[in-house]
Amino acid sequence: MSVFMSTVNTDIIEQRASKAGRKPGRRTGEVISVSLMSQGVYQLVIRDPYIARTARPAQFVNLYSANAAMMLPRPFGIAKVEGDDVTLIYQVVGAGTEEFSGLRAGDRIDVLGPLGKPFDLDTPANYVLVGGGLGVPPLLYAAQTLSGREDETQVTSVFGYRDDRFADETVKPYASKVYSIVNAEGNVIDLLNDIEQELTASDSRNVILSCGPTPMMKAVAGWASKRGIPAQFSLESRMGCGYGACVACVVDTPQGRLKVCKDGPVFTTEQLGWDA
Amino acid sequence: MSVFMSTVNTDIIEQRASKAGRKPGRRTGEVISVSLMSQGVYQLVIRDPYIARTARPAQFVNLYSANAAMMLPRPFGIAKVEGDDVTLIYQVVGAGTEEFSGLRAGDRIDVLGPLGKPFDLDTPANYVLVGGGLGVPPLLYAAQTLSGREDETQVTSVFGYRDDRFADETVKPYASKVYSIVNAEGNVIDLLNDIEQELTASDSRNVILSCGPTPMMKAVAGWASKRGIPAQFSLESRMGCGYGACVACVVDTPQGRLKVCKDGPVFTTEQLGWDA
Amino acid sequence: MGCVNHMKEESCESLVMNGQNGQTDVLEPHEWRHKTIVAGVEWKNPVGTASGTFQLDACGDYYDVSQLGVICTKGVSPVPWEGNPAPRTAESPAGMVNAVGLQNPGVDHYLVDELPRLKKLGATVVTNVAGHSDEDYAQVVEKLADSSADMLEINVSCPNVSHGGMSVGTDPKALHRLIANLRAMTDKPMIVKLSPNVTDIVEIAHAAVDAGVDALSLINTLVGMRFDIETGKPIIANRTGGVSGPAIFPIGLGFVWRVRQALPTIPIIGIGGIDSGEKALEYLYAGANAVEVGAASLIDPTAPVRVARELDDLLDSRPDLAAKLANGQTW
Amino acid sequence: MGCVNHMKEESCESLVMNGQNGQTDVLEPHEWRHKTIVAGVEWKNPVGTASGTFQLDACGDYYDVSQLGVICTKGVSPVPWEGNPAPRTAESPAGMVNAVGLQNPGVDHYLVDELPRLKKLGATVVTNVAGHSDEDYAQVVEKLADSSADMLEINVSCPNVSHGGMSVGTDPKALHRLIANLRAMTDKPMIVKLSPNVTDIVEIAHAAVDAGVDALSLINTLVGMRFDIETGKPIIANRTGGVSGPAIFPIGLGFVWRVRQALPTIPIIGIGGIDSGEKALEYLYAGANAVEVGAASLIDPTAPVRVARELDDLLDSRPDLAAKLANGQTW
Ligand SMILES: Cc1cc2nc3c(=O)[nH]c(=O)nc-3n(C[C@H](O)[C@H](O)[C@H](O)COP(=O)(O)OP(=O)(O)OC[C@H]3O[C@@H](n4cnc5c(N)ncnc54)[C@H](O)[C@@H]3O)c2cc1C
Ligand SMILES: Cc1cc2nc3c(=O)[nH]c(=O)nc-3n(C[C@H](O)[C@H](O)[C@H](O)COP(=O)(O)OP(=O)(O)OC[C@H]3O[C@@H](n4cnc5c(N)ncnc54)[C@H](O)[C@@H]3O)c2cc1C
Ligand SMILES: Cc1cc2nc3c(=O)[nH]c(=O)nc-3n(C[C@H](O)[C@H](O)[C@H](O)COP(=O)(O)O)c2cc1C
Ligand SMILES: Cc1cc2nc3c(=O)[nH]c(=O)nc-3n(C[C@H](O)[C@H](O)[C@H](O)COP(=O)(O)O)c2cc1C
Ligand code: FES
Ligand code: FES
Repeated sequence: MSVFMSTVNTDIIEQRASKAGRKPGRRTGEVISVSLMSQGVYQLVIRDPYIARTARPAQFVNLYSANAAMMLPRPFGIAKVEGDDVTLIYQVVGAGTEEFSGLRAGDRIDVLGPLGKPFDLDTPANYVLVGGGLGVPPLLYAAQTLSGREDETQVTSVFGYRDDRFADETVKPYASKVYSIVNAEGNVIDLLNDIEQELTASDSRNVILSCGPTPMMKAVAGWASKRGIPAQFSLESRMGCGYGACVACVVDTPQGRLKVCKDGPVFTTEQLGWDA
Repeated sequence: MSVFMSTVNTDIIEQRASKAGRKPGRRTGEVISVSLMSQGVYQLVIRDPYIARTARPAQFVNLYSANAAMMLPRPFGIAKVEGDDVTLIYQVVGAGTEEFSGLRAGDRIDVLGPLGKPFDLDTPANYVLVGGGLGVPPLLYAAQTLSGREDETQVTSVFGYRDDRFADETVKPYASKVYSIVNAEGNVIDLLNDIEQELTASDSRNVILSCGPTPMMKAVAGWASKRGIPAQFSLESRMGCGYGACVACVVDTPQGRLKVCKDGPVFTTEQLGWDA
Repeated sequence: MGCVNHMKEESCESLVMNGQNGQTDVLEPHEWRHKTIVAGVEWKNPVGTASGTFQLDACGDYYDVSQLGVICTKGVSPVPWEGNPAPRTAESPAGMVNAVGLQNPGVDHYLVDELPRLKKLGATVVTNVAGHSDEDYAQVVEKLADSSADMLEINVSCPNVSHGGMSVGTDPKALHRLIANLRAMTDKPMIVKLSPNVTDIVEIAHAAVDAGVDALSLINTLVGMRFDIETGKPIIANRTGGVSGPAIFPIGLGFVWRVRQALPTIPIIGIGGIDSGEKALEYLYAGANAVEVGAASLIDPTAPVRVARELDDLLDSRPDLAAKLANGQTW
Repeated sequence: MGCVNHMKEESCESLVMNGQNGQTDVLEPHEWRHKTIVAGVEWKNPVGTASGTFQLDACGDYYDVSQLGVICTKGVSPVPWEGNPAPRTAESPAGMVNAVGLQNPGVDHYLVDELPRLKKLGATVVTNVAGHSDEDYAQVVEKLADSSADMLEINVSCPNVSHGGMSVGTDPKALHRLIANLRAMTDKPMIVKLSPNVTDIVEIAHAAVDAGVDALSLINTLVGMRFDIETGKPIIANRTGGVSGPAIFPIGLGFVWRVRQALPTIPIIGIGGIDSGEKALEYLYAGANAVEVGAASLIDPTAPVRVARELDDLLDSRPDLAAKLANGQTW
């Protein structure tokens, strides 16, 4: 039986890892705040300087339950970074997310990350962020990142919600155009059709970044490929490790079964064969 | 998945149980305090009105880990009762006791009890409490209980410790004579021999109550039966349930294998066949 | 109750394993909405106790035994058995290892004591039958044939007794012979409780069904052990024991599902790691007609009643499944 | 790291299961004090990775692979295998169920890619061999015979592939034939990895040893599954999978102990639920000469190194056991 003595050890672990030329392993971070954003949707801020320094949009972190009987990681997209603090936004769907919703400032939580391959944001473009439900968090971080650019990059957000437009306010500071739709009104494809003129009228090249339920993303892929718009999708999958060790999280692609956690979570329309 | 909403539910559960004519089941109590008594020995005070009201000396309570991977009960003798508050004294020996030592006032902990058959304290007598190490807690509660008597009852404590005489101060208010010995000086049998004159000189009948390591208790049984002093022993055993459902906790006796948790933990010299 | 953290939380997540729920008042009278029928016997709800984790004198203090689908009692043998020496139990991650070794006061005592008392309290009783040999089982079943027990559960799977016991449950031929013999002795609904410590559960299940049992219950415990870190010796006096508790939950589900795939119509009682209505429901999905709660009762006396209440609620929104159960239909 | 509660504790208890330890710095260089010898091969410490839970491109980012006793790589097949469809995993209490189905890029790729890279990094490598048939295994072993792999581990126990795989590991005759054939093909130290899903592990172990293997590793995963509460369908696409993690720890110990009792001299690698030095030590007490860490690596990339460090410390105060290990002596 081993005893852990320090209150927050993220720093030490990260320093040693960087000295050894390795990634820092699982460590205990500090909870800065937990707040309700919308019915069943929480915003969790964790202090982890390494993630804050190195994370790129669409990368995710593993959170672990304090209950040793719930062993597997809970992966969440990074929604925002400020200083040493990392914001995650999640919906309560099961025992793990329910546990996390009961966290308070000062509590501790085990983390691993950042994990996965980020969006490719190299080209200056009008980035159209097409998100559905709890697919929006990585797009928020993409917006935050892109908004700091000096070039002609623009951000247009196109979010579909069940009812409450919980992320519109969050994305506003980072996006030049903010569109959203709730289920009762239609879906993101309806919205994309509405703004198609506007998107294609503009001089700048459009790039779609999308995250949400798979049927939505497939529809977006079809819509985009018909119009020759390059698109990147951030996928979800049930994970055993989240860092590439177990090959549990695969997605079927024309190139075979790829790991969502390591080959992704970001894949292009072509990689996924969703242009067919 | 079920959610528990109230902060401390001991009261509700107890009220319902008493209405239904049942014992209250496992419930969540509130931690009032945790304090270090001696190297590795802690005093834990829990608020549970039902235990406080009904517990008798040598009864014990089950504590449960907050970690669902550590399933089995951790049984502890009741050391003291004040108002609604129940004091337990325990040594850190493994993962469960280590977890409990990290509790703080206001934390919550699952409890069941009081459990087991108490000491028989019916006869007015000079009760000689012979304890070894972490066997003293139930004797402290016996002392507390007996000290309130109006009759000629007396309390003599005879405690053996490894080094620190951590419970002498606690028993003092309740005992007319307080003896103790540490390993380097000898053992409780040495002490009993020293005070034998005094014990047998007195007019009043002596009754030994003992709790501690089995070899110690067997020696005490031998010592007492040679002198015709009735003795009761509070035993320990690895438990599966602590309330009589699994038959895991047996002790071999001339009457067969008896449950320590329900037939005991208190047994007489004769029941145990330790007078042979 | 059963907060995952020792925290001052107003709302906190229930334990995945322990699953206590302060809201379910297991002591309030309850009108059961979803019964099941197992081999012709009506259970007022699909949840019973698992053998060896219920003793009337202990559990009866905490809840009304007539609230459960059935009370399955500790294995009874022809004569009193003293079981294994202590220690008999050790903890394991989300589980426990036990080697009680079927300590029990024998069938004669059972017939005059626990059984009539349980019946008087209104319980539907499944009597678990233990033996070291075919003759042992026969002697017990003979005495139970005219008793008030509602069902018999023949335990051919206890890993903690030295002769017979487990080997009968792992050898299809021996099992067929045993069951055919017992079947001829009584018309009482007869369940065989199977061991998971086998290569091919389907072969064993077929042997039992071919010999005429009315239902199967599975699983019993898996062989396991723990060592003392200081001494290097096994913790349990018997050295090995049986592993039970949440740890074995996915394993129990796998056994029930495989038997259900192979034997579409035999009633099955699912056992292993159940400590919540949701876990019970997974067994029903796997193909069980009912369940028994074991180790969870040991760490929370009212667990089986709580599981039954939670399952009753879950079945409200699953009318097809509830209807199948109520018809005693298997699928 | 790995506090049991989300609390503001200065000192808090490490997770029974996760067992992380912020104090063991797995990245500092370490002089190993307690080696072991398995079938003539020296391991610098008794801890390796378990097959299927190590990928160089993932785990190598977190620690120096030469620090471990061995690196046991994912099962390799004669040609690339695509494995099972997703979802491939589900959680269970203190455990997980997986049905990866041995997805791997094939032995040819392994020989030019992962194996030489691991050797270059200084790792002692155990190559886990998968197959659907005797021919499959033979093709892989033939290609590995002249490779730089230090040991071969023949996996006859994976429950997640449709042909061969598990059945070979549950049939002593088939196993004897397979191993005798492979044995003739190479002098490389050969381990057989056994399945716990059998009635009589000792019979299987004897068959493998009689056919000439140098060591046994056990256990592989136990068959299990989970259901989705909403849909009522199995969570894993393959429906059943293999259960691993702390939940199976006492079960793995029981298997190792029983085989050790029956076969006093065969080297044994203990596997199943190990996530701390203490759990590794229990396997050594049960009779193992070394251990492999599986699921624990998935939830904490540096787990195997941490386990090795903790075990190195524990062995300091157990000189007799340490001496036996260092002599490759079994008992
Ligand atoms: C790369 C990635 C990024 C994600 N980002 C977000 C995010 O930003 N916000 C958000 O709300 N959710 C996100 N999710 C989904 C989130 O991981 C799950 O909702 C969460 O793990 C559920 O945990 P639980 O214990 O509450 O549910 P349970 O159902 O109790 O979990 C049981 C097991 O299933 C797994 N699981 C359950 N649902 C999912 C799912 N949808 N995807 C993957 N695994 C699942 C859990 O991780 C756990 O191992 C993401 C998933 C992935 C793979
Ligand atoms: C009736 C009774 C009263 C007790 N009263 C006290 C007391 O007042 N003060 C005190 O310090 N200790 C007391 N003990 C012993 C105490 O229960 C154990 O020290 C404690 O359970 C150890 O838990 P752990 O998780 O720290 O140890 P671990 O070794 O990690 O526990 C693993 C398992 O073994 C069991 N176990 C370990 N040691 C013992 C033991 N000595 N007796 C019974 N089970 C054990 C645990 O309950 C648990 O199930 C009592 C035991 C019994 C049976
Ligand atoms: C302490 C204990 C005693 C048991 N005794 C018996 C028994 O007498 N007869 C029997 O058929 N099963 C016995 N079992 C097995 C249980 O009935 C059940 O099959 C097993 O524990 C798995 O269920 P669980 O995980 O809910 O405990 C016993 C189990 C435990 C834990
Ligand atoms: C995701 C996963 C993949 C596995 N793949 C293999 C494999 O390819 N070959 C093999 O012999 N065992 C495989 N195993 C079994 C492990 O090597 C190990 O025997 C088992 O998981 C028990 O150990 P654990 O409890 O430490 O995980 C796999 C296990 C897991 C969890
Ligand atoms: S989750 Fe393990 S490889 Fe992706
Ligand atoms: S511990 Fe279960 S009967 Fe005593």
